[in-house]
Amino acid sequence: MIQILFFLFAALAVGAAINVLAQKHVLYSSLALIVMLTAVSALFILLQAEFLAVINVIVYAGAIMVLFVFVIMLLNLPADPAGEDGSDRLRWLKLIGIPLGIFLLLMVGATVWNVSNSTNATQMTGTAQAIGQSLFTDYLLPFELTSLLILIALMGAVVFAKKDL
Amino acid sequence: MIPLHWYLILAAVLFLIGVLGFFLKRNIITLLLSVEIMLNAVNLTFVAFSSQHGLISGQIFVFFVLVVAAAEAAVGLALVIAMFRNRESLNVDRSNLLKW
Amino acid sequence: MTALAYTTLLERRVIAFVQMRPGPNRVGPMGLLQPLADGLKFLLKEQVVPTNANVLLYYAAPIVSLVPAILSFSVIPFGPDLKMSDVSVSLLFVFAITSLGVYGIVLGGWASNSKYPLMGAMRASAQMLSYELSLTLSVVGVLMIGHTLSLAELVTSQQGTWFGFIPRWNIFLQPVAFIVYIVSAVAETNRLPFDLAESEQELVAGWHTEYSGMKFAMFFLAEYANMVTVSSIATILFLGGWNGPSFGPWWLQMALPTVWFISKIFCFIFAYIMVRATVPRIRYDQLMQFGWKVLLPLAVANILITSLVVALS
Amino acid sequence: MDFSNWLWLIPISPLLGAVINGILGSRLSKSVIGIIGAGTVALSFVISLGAFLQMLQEPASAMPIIRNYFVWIQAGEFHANFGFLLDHLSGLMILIVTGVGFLIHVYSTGYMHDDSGFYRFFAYLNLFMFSMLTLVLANNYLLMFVGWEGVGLCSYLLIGFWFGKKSATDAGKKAFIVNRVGDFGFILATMLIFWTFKSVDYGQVFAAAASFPLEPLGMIGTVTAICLLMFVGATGKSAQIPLYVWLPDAMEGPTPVSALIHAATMVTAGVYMIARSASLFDRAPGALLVVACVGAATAIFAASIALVQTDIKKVLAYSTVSQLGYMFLACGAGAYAAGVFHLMTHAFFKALLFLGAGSVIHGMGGIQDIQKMGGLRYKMPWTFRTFLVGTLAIAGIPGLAGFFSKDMILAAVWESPNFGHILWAVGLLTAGFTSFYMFRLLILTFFGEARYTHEDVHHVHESPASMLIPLVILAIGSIGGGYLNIPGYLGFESAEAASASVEHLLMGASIAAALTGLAVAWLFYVARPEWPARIASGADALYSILTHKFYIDEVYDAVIVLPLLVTSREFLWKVVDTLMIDGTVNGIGQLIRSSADGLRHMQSGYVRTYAAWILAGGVLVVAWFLR
Repeated sequence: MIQILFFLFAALAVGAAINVLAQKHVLYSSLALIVMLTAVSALFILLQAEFLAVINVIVYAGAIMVLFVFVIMLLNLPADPAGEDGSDRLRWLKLIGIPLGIFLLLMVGATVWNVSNSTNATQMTGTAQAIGQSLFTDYLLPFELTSLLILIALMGAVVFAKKDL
Repeated sequence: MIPLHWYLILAAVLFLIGVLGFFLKRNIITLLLSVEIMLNAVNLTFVAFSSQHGLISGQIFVFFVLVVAAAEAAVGLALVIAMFRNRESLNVDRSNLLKW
Repeated sequence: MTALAYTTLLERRVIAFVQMRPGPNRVGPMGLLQPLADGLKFLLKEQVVPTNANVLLYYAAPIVSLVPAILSFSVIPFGPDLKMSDVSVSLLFVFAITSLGVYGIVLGGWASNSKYPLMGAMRASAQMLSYELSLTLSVVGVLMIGHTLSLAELVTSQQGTWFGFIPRWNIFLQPVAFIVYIVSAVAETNRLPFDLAESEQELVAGWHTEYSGMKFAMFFLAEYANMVTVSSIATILFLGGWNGPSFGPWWLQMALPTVWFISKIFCFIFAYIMVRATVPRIRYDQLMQFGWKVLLPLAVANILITSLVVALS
Repeated sequence: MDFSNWLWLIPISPLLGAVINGILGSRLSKSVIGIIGAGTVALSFVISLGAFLQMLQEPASAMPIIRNYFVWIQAGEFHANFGFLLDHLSGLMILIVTGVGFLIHVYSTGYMHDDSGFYRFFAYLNLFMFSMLTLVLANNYLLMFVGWEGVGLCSYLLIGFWFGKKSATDAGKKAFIVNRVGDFGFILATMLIFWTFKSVDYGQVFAAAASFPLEPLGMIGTVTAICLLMFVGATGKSAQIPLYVWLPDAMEGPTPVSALIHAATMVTAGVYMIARSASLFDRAPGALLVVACVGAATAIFAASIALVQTDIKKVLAYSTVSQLGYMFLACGAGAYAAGVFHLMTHAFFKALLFLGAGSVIHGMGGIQDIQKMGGLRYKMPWTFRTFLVGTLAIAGIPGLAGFFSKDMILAAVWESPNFGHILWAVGLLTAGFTSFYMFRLLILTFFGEARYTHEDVHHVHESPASMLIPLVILAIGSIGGGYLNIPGYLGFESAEAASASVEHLLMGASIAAALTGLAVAWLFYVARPEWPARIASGADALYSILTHKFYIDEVYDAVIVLPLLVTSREFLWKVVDTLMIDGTVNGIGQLIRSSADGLRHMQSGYVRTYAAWILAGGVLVVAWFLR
């Protein structure tokens, strides 16, 4: 049963991710990404990370992607014009980048193969309590720093997006 | 029980899709979306390892990745708006003035 | 679904009563068959698609809107044994699901390719994003008292009474949170006085201007479903869920919790309708200011005070 | 009310004043600033007085009163408390410091009234009071050092108070640097104390020192080394040979500062320190002898310079140096009580003299040259009267404070075992000199015809009451201070009393010296005004040596400053800095520039090119881990 669910959501995630690239219009890409996010969240649940799964949906799908869709609608973007290539100078990138990427994948695969598959006996579920406990004790400083990061990003976004300050 | 390998391979595939998207697409929003794909792939590995080793730290890290993603999306989209306002285009290859 | 349909009848009757006019009373006794007639009418309507609409998204939007609204019912406990599933993070699950509902509105508005829907959709998305913050934050105080994210456990944590007659409900511990929650919830469901996204005088009907027939009905149902959802969440968080006096023979004791729960929700719905009937709509900038400058700080202050009290006791 | 529980407030009260005046001063009115400045010191004085009187009634077993407030430093076996100690010595000192300090604060409200830096002045002055009281009340050497440094800082700030004037800032820097040399000695002494006695707390150190063997004359043991290093510190702070040079220059500061810091309190810190460490010095006769010799040399040396100075404050400054030498002479002779006694009387009459001089300068509109004064007796009657009292007191005329303390010092020196008679003769000569230059100053300033012109001075006037009242009070102190039985009260075991006849003989000698000085001054400047010039031309070489202060500043310049300067410029600057440091920095810059020139071609401006580099880097990193 779990295997079936895994393959279902894995296929959904990969398919949606490919769809993100395949779509001509960014709005469709964004929607495809939302599907992918939800699939990944479902995978989180399979991994006993319930809290994180829900948070992933709330933050990513509920906030970040809404922002994307919002901006796309705000700018009322047209679909990508076909055949408009940036410059021929960048063609070599495809020649180099794709092999590099595949090489990377192969190496990751090799690494994965090296990872010992010993299942850990201690079963752990990512409850809100466990995460909160760890976040507010061991990771308190990074946590506070992220709040600073968010603040800076907030101000930066306002500065960039405002027409004239 | 699903072996760890499967998750890792899935994450690698997703990551590769993100990388490809970043290299092959020209729309800056699609580029940002590709970055989100990559981040999610990484999140998946974190959670997979976290569940494998029974350590909560991996999930904490996903938390931080989420925060960074949110910040990145906010600033990135602000830049997109500014860029679109100035150039009427979201093609990243058109904005190449910042160079030697 | 039927209950949702009858909520519409209730709303129309109550508003009519407030406005001193009869309201729908022709179809069946006291107009009780009116929702059925409405449904029939929606089904039989012609399917209109605007000329330059994005057809795929145009059709998808009502579904995207309705599905999360219905889905969130799955974790709400209507009684001690009356729930579909209980996840340990069910409250967050509800929030996650309802936060997806905004896509329906946004896509609908955008896919119609028309200016009023687009404006309405933009307003709706901005408004829902803003108020979701204070909605979520207002709940945190309750969670700190209840020590759980599970809705069922939250309800059980509110059993019993103080001094024998005051029910042990969170509304008495978290009055500020309750007020913030109710106000944000009204805004979150795009109801008056916060229905800027579909304000008839400015935007015709907002994001569903171009919708008709069954697709319109789905939007409509989604809105009422959301109302019921936030009302039941409010009931669970602040009014003790299905808790209430229990008496009578065993079958009554079985049924009573659900009866209590439904009647509490009903109170909320009634309050919604009364608010709609009595309060005027506010301006858009006022709406945003109110959300960010009043509700959000209030919710944060509530969290601070609550955590202080919890930490000290 | 138990005053000893309020000891902490004595230093803290002026500190509060300093903080308030320093932070809010620019917004407060001058009267408020003055009230805060003087009021906080007055509070300290009241508490000091209460604590002092209460202490007198304590049985001897309860002495000293120690209050430890908190552990200040705890590192390994090193341990220092933040605590205060009240005994007869520090009780007397806090009375002097707060009492004289309060009077001078009151005086300053009048003197500094038209200065734009009014609040700054009071903030510094209060800070000084805090540091000085910490120094005096400290119960260990480290805390004393804190106060020691604090008074040095305030002295620097106040000398350079008029920082627009180059000579003032130079004088401030000079004082600071010269003091640094002395402080170095002090901190070395503190380290050595800790190293030897494993503590810096007075009680433990003195208890441990008592069990040390006496180090006979000529032997330099640990205790002698400690004492000598401490004395180096004292020479810096209390302006003894060879580190006295900063004090005359310090007269660039406002006159109340000269009175408070550079006459009455701070410069006596060295004397206090030696008196405080009496148990150590008693173990090291060699160190005592050095102290006595340096003190005597300084006394005669500075007095001789003072003979020919024409600046009113410079005369008083050299006089101070000379009197400090006296105090060290007393300490060196083992008569700590006499030294502290003289410290107290000196605080009265020297503060009085300085404030009187300030009053004169104030009235003359800033002129300090006594050759341009004269005849001020009628214009400034109260200043004249109090100044006269001060002069009589410092000159050692019988019946006034200075006579008693000086006489006691000379008697003690006579009795001291090593070179006692020679040192006594030097002291006596100094007393004669002192009498001479002080009466010269008095006569030139207040008697005779007015030598100033009306272009120079528009309106010679008496000073306001806020300046005169402190003068009067100090004058009373200068008269009455000598009748207090300070030495008996301090309870140092004094040297075995000389026979009454010898004592009377010595007393007669010192009276004779004082009167001789008076007579010569009268002869030179009243009866035969042409004689000074004739003598000056007759003994030309001697005179010019004296007017140039023995060329000490020039010698220091040539021996210490110039070599330093040349080394810095020729070696440190041109070789080390320009060639080595600059070369390294520029070279790195050049390297980065040229490498950046090559690398900048990576910056194509295309986002995806950058991404490609990132990807390549990622692949490399993964490859490294997979190796």
